[in-house]
Amino acid sequence: MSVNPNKAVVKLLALPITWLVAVYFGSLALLLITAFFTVDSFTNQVVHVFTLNNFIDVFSDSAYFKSTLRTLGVATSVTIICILIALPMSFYMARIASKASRNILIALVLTPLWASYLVKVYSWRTMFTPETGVLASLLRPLGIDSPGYGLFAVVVTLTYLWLPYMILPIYAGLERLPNSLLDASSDLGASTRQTLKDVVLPILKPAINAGSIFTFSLSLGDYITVQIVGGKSQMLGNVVYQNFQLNLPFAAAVAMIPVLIMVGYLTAVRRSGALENL
Amino acid sequence: MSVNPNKAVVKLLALPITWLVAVYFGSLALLLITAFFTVDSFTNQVVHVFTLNNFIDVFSDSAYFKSTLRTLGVATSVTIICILIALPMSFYMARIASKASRNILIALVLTPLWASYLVKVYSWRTMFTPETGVLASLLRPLGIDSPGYGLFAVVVTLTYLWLPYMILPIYAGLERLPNSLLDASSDLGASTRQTLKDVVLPILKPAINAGSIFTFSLSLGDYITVQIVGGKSQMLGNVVYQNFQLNLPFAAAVAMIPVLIMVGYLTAVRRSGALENL
Amino acid sequence: MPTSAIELRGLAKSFGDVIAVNNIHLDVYDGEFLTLLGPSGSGKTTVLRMIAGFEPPTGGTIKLDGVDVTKTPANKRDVNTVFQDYALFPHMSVQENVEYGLRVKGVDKESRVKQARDALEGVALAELGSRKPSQLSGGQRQRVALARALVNKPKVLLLDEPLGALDLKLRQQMQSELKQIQRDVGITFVFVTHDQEEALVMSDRIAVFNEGKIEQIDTAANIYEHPKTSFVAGFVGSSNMFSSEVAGKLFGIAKSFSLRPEKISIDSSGSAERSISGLVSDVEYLGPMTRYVVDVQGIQIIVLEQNENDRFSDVSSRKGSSVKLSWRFDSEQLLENFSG
Amino acid sequence: MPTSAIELRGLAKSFGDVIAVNNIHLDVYDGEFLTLLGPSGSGKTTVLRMIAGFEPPTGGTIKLDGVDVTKTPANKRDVNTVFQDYALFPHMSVQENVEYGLRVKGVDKESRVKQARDALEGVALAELGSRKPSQLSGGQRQRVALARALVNKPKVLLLDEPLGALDLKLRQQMQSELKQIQRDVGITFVFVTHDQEEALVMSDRIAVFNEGKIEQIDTAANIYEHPKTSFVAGFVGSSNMFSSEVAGKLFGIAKSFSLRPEKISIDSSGSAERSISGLVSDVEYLGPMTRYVVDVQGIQIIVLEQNENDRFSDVSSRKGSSVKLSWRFDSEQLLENFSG
Repeated sequence: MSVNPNKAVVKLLALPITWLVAVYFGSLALLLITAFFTVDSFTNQVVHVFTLNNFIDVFSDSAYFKSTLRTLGVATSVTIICILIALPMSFYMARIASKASRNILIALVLTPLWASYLVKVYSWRTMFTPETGVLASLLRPLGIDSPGYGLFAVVVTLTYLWLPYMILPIYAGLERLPNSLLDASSDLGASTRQTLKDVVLPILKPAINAGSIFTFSLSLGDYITVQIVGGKSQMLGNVVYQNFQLNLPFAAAVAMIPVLIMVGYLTAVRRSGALENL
Repeated sequence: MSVNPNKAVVKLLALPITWLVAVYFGSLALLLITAFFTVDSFTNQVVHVFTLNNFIDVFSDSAYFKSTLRTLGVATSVTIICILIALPMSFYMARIASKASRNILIALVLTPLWASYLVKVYSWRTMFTPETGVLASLLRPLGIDSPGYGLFAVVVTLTYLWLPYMILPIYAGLERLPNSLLDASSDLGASTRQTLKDVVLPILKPAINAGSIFTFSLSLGDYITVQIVGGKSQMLGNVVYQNFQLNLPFAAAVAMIPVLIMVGYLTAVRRSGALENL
Repeated sequence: MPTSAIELRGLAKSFGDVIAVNNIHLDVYDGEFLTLLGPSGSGKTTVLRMIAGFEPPTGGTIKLDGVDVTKTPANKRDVNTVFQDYALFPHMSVQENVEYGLRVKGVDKESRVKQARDALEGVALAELGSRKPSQLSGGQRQRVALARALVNKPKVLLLDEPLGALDLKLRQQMQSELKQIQRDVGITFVFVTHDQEEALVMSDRIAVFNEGKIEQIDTAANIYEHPKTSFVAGFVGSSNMFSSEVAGKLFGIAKSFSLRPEKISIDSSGSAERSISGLVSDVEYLGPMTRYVVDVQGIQIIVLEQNENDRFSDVSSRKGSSVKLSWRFDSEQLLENFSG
Repeated sequence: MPTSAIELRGLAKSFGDVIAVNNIHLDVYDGEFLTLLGPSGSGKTTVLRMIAGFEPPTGGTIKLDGVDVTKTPANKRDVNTVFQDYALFPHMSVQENVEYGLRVKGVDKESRVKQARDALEGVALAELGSRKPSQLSGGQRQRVALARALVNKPKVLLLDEPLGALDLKLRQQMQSELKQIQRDVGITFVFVTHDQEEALVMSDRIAVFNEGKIEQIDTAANIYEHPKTSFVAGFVGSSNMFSSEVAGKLFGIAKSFSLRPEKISIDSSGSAERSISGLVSDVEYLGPMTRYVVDVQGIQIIVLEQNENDRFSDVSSRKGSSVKLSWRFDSEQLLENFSG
């Protein structure tokens, strides 16, 4: 069938291929084009004249440069922390837990997915409230100040939000890992730690990459969590948000930054076979 | 190793297990508890007295009931449309496209993930603008009115946003489908359409379930898309949003609705083996 | 002249620059058990897949029962296939798997349930119809795959190394069962394997494949007793092969030939047409037989001898001793094409 | 009395209610090639995995070189394993796979590169060190797995059906290679297989497993020639088995015995100690041998005869004819335990 795609297959594909080309990328192309337009400062209307000014503004103003770095830093931290938590947790679920408790653990990991995004973020706002929050009350007896609102709170909250999207692919990858590879490593004299480092981690790389695509992209676009628990911190999403009504072309140019970064990154990840695992 | 978890493994698991129990579910538990409190109408402070009033309010007011139905309807529609588009698209990518064009297609599917959430929603707002939007201009020559802002626009926009989260697991499932099963079905006299219906679809069920968990949960929590392209429509997320500052316990009770629905749904999905595929 | 169930004429298949099948002409007779035998990569499976309709040929024609089906899709050809990995549908029960071919042909529920039950009875699995394939052993899956194909009463049954995944004992048992089923149903079988013992036991005729071509096609006994090329002599069973130089040096004859190890007698008292002496350099006990390596003027000759009595202690003591090897002229099989 | 590389005393393993290994006592001698032979589920692989340290026994002790290692984890035991699926690390090159055991032991870079190269040379794969396992053929992977185990110079090498996934010709070639390597390195080999032909060719001694117990342990020749139970006689090679009733009816002796098909002569002119007549009901041509089924008063007796000459036309004409079967008394092997 893979050799002789017949008419039925082609007909079936007409709708999605149209969607893919016309809408899916059309929408992104529209954005790219808008970024090259400008806004009439009196009428506040978009003027359809080609200009590179938006990009020049973005890259020349150090505030935007810092926002970009901050956003990438947050997305990277969230992804790394998710990996660090998801790896042993998935390992426990897939390889150590009994079949019965495994199913319960999976259900537990998935349950918070259904709670409203806002509710979860506000829960964390409550945790991080300076002076009166849960964290402050817990840390005061230890003589430590609560970190309060800020980038730390943003990273913790986003990690909480996107963790299941990292656990699921890694768990699936671990389930498919042949037992004999673990036996072989142990047979050759490797300790558990060495086996995890030399055998399990490298084989899970595609699954980790797949999970990273999810957590990184979800963190990158966020501007609400940072508003609620980020204190005065700003991320690229906020810059886009603030400029949308006033200067759409400039907002579009800001929004293009992560796309450009990611096209490069994805090309690298794709080579490592991330997509076979998710 | 699965037989003899030793101390190194247990040590490695200490951090994530703590996270899982104390924080991951603690946060959800906090929410559940809050839903049973009330608010002093004068001081606007949460009063720590047990009451079922919030739940009674939620379930007795038909406006909230309608919101719940509307939210579930939107999330279900988005999930179903994502499945209908992702299935043939993934099939083309995994089984028909050449290796080179396959890699390009995957990169294209992933690229929009990196564009800011807001930018993508605003692109769609532009599309749906009544009278002057792209859609209106395209449909006018055909004598059709643009649907404008509303639930239809919400479903289209959310489908666009979450489609990659459905494509990736289905694509992975299709890549693992043995060619011999397709050959066998054809050998037994089945047409391409019959093979897709009787063999491919049932085998992809766990992958489709996994993708549905992603698209359903992401649609369920949304309240921004509906604000931007939804016109006057309201979803549960908006109700939660509006009540957060004024009446936290009530917002928590509203937020619990999808969790309760989902715990039931997940139990069903889990049995079908969704998690082995993602 | 028997009628042909399948006629292949100039059949060819290339994958890019690689020629997998090179101009094959082959007639498969009605009701026969034909084996396509060859090492992996010799093109035998590709020929089978082209007959089934899974691969379009890059050249030549395929006729089924006299009708050209070269461009007919797989689902319209009156052949069925038993796959190497069985290819049972994992989400269907055994009964549903067997019913599937009838279902897509529109056979009504009652009739197809009955036919599928009969087919499962034919492979002695009547009571396992409600199981899923994953709950079956390898041998049981193999039988379900067979029942699923046979229930459609195809003109020709194609079998792609169907016993490759089974244990030795089970494989031997399935060999007799398959042969028996073929006799009972009278359907033409085209069987692909790389196992020459299996081919010898089961086949009416064997086509030996090498590098995309048929090297020799004949009855099992003729292929074994009268190999035409050194490839066939070496691939089907083991052989002592003498190039014309070696034969000239040892026996004074300028012809290349092969000689089966079991045709050689050791220290035979009877009359022999050809004999030569050598030194036993190795003795290997194989159970029913013993395998000797005899050094004759620097050439290693392999000899197989049946262990008719408990002679293990005798035979191992032969190592290092000088022996006389002898055989009949008609055991020497002249080779048309000697290589290696 | 040779010294023991491995001593198993009262070794037992249960999975839940299922007893996989039942009170095994076994000494593996220094430098020998011992095969654990049995059908799947007979406990042979579980014994191997307990020796390797992958499964903790539920009873009994394991000594390696005189030291009790029952509670020692796998990575501290001086044994290495060749796995059935090879278990090569897919993300490492062939060279890195072979180096891995040395690397975790802290051998310095230069020395381990050299040792790994030598090991790869020993299995004739020196030039493929930079490939990934997925780029190798089945036989090559098998050799890499062997090199990866042997480079650590273990006290004992454990092999878990390492040839099961290979083609027949390749399997036969690897059998000789493995045997040769074992002789060269002088390491004790414990080899698990369900293939009795493989076991007969390769082993110094064979332990035949059945239902978690060792049914018989002896040299390959003794196992084949003198099976003690009907299970061993039936599993190792094929046998004609006579219960004491049948033997009484046919030969007037009240003892159960087994008789190998190749020990029986057909229409032999020489003197014989036991003879009986029957009717040839089936003739099967196997290449080097012919297999007859002879009906003797309702009992089917299998006879194997070497095809010493091109007698195929002769032998097939024997079908339906009356023949005299004869054998020597010492070919009759009394059975201690007759079942089925």
